[in-house]
Amino acid sequence: ACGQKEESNAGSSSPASQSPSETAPESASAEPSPSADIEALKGKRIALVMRFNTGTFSAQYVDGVKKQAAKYGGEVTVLASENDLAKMAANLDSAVNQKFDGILVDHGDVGALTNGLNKAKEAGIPIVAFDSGLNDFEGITNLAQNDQLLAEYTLEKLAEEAGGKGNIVKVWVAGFPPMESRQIAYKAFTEKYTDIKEIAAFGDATNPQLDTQNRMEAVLKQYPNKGDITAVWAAWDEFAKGASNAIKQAGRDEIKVYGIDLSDEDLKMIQDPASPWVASAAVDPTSIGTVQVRYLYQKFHGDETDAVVQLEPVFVHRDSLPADKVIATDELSQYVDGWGSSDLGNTDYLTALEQSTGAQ
Amino acid sequence: MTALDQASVLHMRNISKSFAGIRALNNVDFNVRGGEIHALLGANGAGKSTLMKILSGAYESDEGAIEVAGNVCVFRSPADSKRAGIHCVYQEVDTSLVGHLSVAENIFLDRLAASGQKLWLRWGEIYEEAGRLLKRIGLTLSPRTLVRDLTLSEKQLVLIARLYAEKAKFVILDEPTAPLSLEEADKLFGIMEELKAAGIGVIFISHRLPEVFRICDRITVMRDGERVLTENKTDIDVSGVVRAMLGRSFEEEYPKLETTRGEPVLEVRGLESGRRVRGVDLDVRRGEIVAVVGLVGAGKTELSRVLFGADQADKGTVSVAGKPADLSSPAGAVKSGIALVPEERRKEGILVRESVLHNLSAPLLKTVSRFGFLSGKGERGYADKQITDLGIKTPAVTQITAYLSGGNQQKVAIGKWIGTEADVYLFDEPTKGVDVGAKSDIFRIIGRLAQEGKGILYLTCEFAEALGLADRILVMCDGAIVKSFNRGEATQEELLYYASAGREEFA
Amino acid sequence: MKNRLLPFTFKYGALIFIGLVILFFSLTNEYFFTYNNITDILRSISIVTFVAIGVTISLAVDGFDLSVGATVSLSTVVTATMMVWYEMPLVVVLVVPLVVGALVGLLNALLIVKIRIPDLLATLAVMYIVNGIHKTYTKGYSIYGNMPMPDGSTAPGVMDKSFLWIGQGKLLGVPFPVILMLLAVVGAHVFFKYTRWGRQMIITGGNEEAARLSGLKVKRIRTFAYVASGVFAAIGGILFASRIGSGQIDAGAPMLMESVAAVFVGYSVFAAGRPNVVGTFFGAVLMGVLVNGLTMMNVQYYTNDMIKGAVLVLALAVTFIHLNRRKTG
Amino acid sequence: MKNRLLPFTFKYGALIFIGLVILFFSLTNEYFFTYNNITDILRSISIVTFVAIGVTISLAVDGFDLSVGATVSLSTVVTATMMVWYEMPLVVVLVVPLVVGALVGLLNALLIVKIRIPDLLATLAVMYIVNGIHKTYTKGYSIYGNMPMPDGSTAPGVMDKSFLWIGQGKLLGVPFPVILMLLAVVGAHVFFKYTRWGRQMIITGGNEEAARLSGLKVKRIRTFAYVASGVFAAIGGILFASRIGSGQIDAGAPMLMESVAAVFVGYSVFAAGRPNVVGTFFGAVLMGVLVNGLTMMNVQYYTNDMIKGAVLVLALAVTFIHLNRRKTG
Ligand SMILES: Nc1ncnc2c1ncn2[C@@H]1O[C@H](COP(=O)(O)OP(=O)(O)OP(=O)(O)O)[C@@H](O)[C@H]1O
Ligand SMILES: Nc1ncnc2c1ncn2[C@@H]1O[C@H](COP(=O)(O)OP(=O)(O)OP(=O)(O)O)[C@@H](O)[C@H]1O
Ligand SMILES: [Mg+2]
Ligand SMILES: [Mg+2]
Repeated sequence: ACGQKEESNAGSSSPASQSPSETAPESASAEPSPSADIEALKGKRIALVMRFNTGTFSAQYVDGVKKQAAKYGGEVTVLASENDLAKMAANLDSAVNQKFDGILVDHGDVGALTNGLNKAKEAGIPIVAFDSGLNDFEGITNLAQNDQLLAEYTLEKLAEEAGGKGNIVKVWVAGFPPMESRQIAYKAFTEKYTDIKEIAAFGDATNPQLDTQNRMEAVLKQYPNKGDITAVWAAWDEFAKGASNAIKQAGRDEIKVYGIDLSDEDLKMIQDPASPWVASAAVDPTSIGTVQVRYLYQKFHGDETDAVVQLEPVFVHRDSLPADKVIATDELSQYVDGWGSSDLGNTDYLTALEQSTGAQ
Repeated sequence: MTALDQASVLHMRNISKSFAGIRALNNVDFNVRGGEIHALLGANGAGKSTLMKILSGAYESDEGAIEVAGNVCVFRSPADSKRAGIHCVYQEVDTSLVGHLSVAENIFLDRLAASGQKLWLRWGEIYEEAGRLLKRIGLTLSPRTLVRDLTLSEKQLVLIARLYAEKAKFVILDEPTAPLSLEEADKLFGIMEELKAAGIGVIFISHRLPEVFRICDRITVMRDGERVLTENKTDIDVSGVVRAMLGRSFEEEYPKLETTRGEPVLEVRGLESGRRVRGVDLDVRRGEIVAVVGLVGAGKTELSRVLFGADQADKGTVSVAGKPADLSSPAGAVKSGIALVPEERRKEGILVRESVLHNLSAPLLKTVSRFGFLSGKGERGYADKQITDLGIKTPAVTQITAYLSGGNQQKVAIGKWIGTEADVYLFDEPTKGVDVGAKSDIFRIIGRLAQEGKGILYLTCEFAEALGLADRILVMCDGAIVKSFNRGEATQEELLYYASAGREEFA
Repeated sequence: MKNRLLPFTFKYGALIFIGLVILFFSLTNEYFFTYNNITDILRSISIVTFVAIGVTISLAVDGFDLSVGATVSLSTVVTATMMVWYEMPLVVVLVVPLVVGALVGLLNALLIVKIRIPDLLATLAVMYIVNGIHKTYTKGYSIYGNMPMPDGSTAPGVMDKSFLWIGQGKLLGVPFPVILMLLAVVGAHVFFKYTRWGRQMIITGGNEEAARLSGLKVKRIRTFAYVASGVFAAIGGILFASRIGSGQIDAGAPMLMESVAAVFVGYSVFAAGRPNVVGTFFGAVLMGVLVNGLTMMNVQYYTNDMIKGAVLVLALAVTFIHLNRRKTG
Repeated sequence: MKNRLLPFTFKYGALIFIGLVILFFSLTNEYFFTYNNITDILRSISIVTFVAIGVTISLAVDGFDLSVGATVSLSTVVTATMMVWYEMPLVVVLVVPLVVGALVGLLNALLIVKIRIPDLLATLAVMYIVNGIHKTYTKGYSIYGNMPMPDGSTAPGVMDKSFLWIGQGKLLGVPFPVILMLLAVVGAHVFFKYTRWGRQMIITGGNEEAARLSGLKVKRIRTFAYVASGVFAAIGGILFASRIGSGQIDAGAPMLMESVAAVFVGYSVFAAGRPNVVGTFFGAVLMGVLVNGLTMMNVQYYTNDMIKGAVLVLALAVTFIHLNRRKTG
């Protein structure tokens, strides 16, 4: 199956350019019995080791993983860690002990997982990670959402809509790798736009939404005049929700909110014309799950996969959304390019596998 | 006093102490010699316990000094006092016991607490030695028993066993005999004599004057925080002591009020509960005071608890005023018209952390409230009345009950039931720790209740009280009623004979 | 003079302290002591105050309800699903979570009063159970209007306008949740201070055995206390949902510690040294004032906790140094 | 027969229960009862067990230390910064967090023993303070090798290999943290059972007044207990850092509830009804087994909490129904 490998490698970086008809015969010729090849991919037991597991974003991501695995006839076990890296390490160990066929890692950490990942490698279990910073780890495919880019998209839009000047409020908290990456972009942004001033900054991850709402209210009282605050930049959708609620309830419709991440719930708020939240940048959580499963199946198939796969973020602004109806993230692809429809990581034999499983 | 005596004298000079501005001790001067038994007497709240707590280092005095063998000592903590050889058995036994630890560990509590001992413990030796000490004071208990499973008198004896485990020069016994039966008290007196013979000075506090005169060498009387006299026993008599205590002459008496006896108000048939209540039948008529006497462990307390629904009966029927009583819980018993003044007041009778007011009104919140709202006036009025009637010594009705003297706490435990509209009153050793004056007050109140047509069941191991007070006396032995006497029929000796199941030594 | 001053500072020390904190923020920021900001603070503490009243009640009977946070989470998602999934009328939307809260209280009471598991242990276990239930019920999703359902369809309902008014509306210029909160505080205070049942709770909390032997139905009283605690937590959950307009998973988790902190600061108020409703309210006010004031001062967010803790210590120390002195003095 | 069986099931009920849970998982999943999985479970509970021993000690003197979770967080970031920011030798890396833990314990003791703030109140306040300190110290960032510093430079150090071995290495095929944990459990058990100091703690916890009247220096003992609690939490923090190879902000936050749960289940073991170290260990084992076993059974992750809670209730009920029956019976 060496020819196969090359093909799927190419496929992973530019899936759209590839037509199924080109690869199908090739894989057929390389493999004497394609159906046997596909059969071998069925009935896989997959462990999904997660660091965070609450909120709509996580729920949608898990959904994406499970649905895609189900399409391939696989079964997913979720090992949730409640944001406790030690528990996550234990969960990874447990996954190895249980001899899963493959392991998916979500928001891991090099230090915490190195040992477990080595054990998994020894046991010959393929691993695909998402947003875990495991780039130096050989043999693992890393999906990464470009957090700096996510931040840049929203900050640039903020600057543009504010006319390059104004007073902004930042809602952000350190301590989480994605947050810290977003802060790098924010720092660059403040250096670039010297006329944009940060007048308040806060953030609390333990009760993100309500706490943000309460604190935003305090800031609004502190700057009571229209024009005192131009915009709010929220580095996390939970923060954006809280800030938007506070602003909306205070009737300060001149303040705009820019957030990061996008769940169905967030999308609904962005579409609401009365909501100050106008834009967000995100990678579709469902498609992250989908793509991650595809890469794992490539590994099952024995393909040589890329060490790093970048998931390009999508910028969603209210202006690009329909005003006449409320849509969910699975319809978003009709309005925003690059959302949800990602064919990244797909191959012919996976399509065939999907069809063969669906037929059963 | 010879020089030798001087060397073994403990002297408290000019001791004063106030609590939140209220003076509990005023310029008290008190001394004890080695090798004597010195009684410290006084009405409830006179300041006896406070004085002793200062001596044992539990409290610090505001003024005054303590000298041991001529040296001035400063006791900032119980450890200091212990180091000077002073050991104390406190009035509130539960304050010096650890419930979930074994008897052995409680006996050796001071030793475990002492510094400079070996780090490692040998449990085998500890249990063995504890067993020996228990035998010596005549307690048949396994040293491994948990203290929380003991009765009050057993707890008191464990504390006395603790004295043996220590090397004391002076020993304070704050009302040790209150929870003890006569038999157990006798054993204690034997121990006190032994201590005395060993040259140890014993300070003995008690409200039972006969025993005081039996065992003591000298007597000090306190009144309202001051020392009023110190005499050799031989130089004073009971009435002199009582006069000094109360500030007036007083004859200990059993005020017998005339009552008319009505129909039976409490009927108990075939009551059984565990090993402690075995086939009890009894009747109490309206206006009648029935005493149940028995030695310690006879099952009196158990009987009263079963009759109050605090423990469950295995068998038998109980009716009040002709109707079957609901004894599934104390709440049911109260509703059926039964009230109980329990024996172990600090744990069961009062709420130590609440005010006197809240304690007194606890069982009759319904009476002092309207549509669920409490009437502050009604509640206070009731409390004030009980405080006057029973002579409860408290600076204010809002005082926290924990800060009352032992005897006054007991009065609160009684007072709270007086106002309820119960038909039957159960009193379990209500006069323990109560001074002679207040004792008469309690008897008078009991008599008045009888006059009002209530039925009284009075459980006691003080035969004299039963003889003085009761219309009828039932003798209890090993959980069963073995004999019944009408008023005037029985003598102390007869009661003792039946209470001890006719055993030779008491006959 | 000194003798009269001391008890005064002692009794009102904690209140004076809260006053000083408010004064400080008022002086450093002109917008702090404005009507709008003060009502905002009160509104921001309204949820915690309800939960904290429940905790106060359980502490009054000498219990401790660790499950209140989980109950808030459960009732907030139940409230939201009533509207979003089932399109129920407002009264059902409000009654169902209250019933659910009462049921959680009953479960606690069953374990504590019947099976006699110590309160901390029992309510901790119930906390886990209720947390699990609310996540299982929503399959880990937050609840909001017209949300996509796991089966692909769209939820039929939205968050009701009149419901949202409960958490966001105003009556005579005062935020409605603030009115509710003040009513609850006054009501609970009157209950404890002036009614027979309140007194019975306090007595039960003082010494259960002595209360039982005073003829009180201590089991019923304790059961009632846990049910009340559950219901107050459920009210907190309802307010939560109506304040943020959705049913968030795990929304109540931080409420436990916050409400406990409020209750504990309340121990200091009037030098009570024990749980009391008015104290709890002022405790919640102190915490709310701190969050608001510190945000206005724009101190680094990560130092907030430290300041909060230090202020807590000071507030407590004011009382307990004295309480201590009085006891031994 | 029946009479002899009852006390037996009573005393060993909780242990039998744990055994049944293990049996159940072993039967349903072939991978559960393997050497690797069992040692993994033990390793996964080692951190919580250390923290829980600290909680047990504070409970033994009738205190309650709510600050342990925060102390874990603080010591884990201190440990990491010692290596990453300051490149200290291993011994300093280990000693500094222990000292920090002891200082937190001293602060608790100061408030509780000197100022006499009730323990729950004092340690809650300290929890906030310590949480604030550890975030302020790291400016809210997690600590990892060669991390970018807020000033733009790069941190000089990495997490030391020999340090990481503490949390991740094996000795004779047994994970090193498991060995440490077992030593600590046995040591603490022996301390409480066979040494004078241990008994003094238990006496103090059983009845502080009695302890004081017996001449015990209760203040010193309580101080010692809180310091020990802080130090054990700090050990938990060190293990945490070495297990995950970085210093995470707020890493200890979930430890409080988890360790408290372990301690409480421990009340049931041997029907002690009180805090005891061996029970705490088995409590931690039960929790670890449940988490591991439930994930293996592939129950929905959001139902885990529910099952955990239900099992907790069962484990507790086994003991307390009996304990209760014995008392009234
Ligand atoms: N801790 C305290 N706080 C306030 N008042 C106290 C305290 N301890 C004792 N008192 C008061 O001091 C006075 C003396 O009490 P004490 O206990 O010494 O009396 P007593 O002579 O031992 O009485 P009894 O025979 O009833 O035991 C009482 O009025 C009591 O209310
Ligand atoms: N909770 C308990 N556990 C074990 N034994 C008990 C318990 N309560 C009582 N007993 C036993 O019952 C006996 C005491 O019974 P009870 O208290 O009813 O007798 P009493 O006649 O009232 O004695 P006292 O004069 O001491 O009050 C004691 O000998 C004790 O051994
Ligand atoms: Mg006294
Ligand atoms: Mg008795």
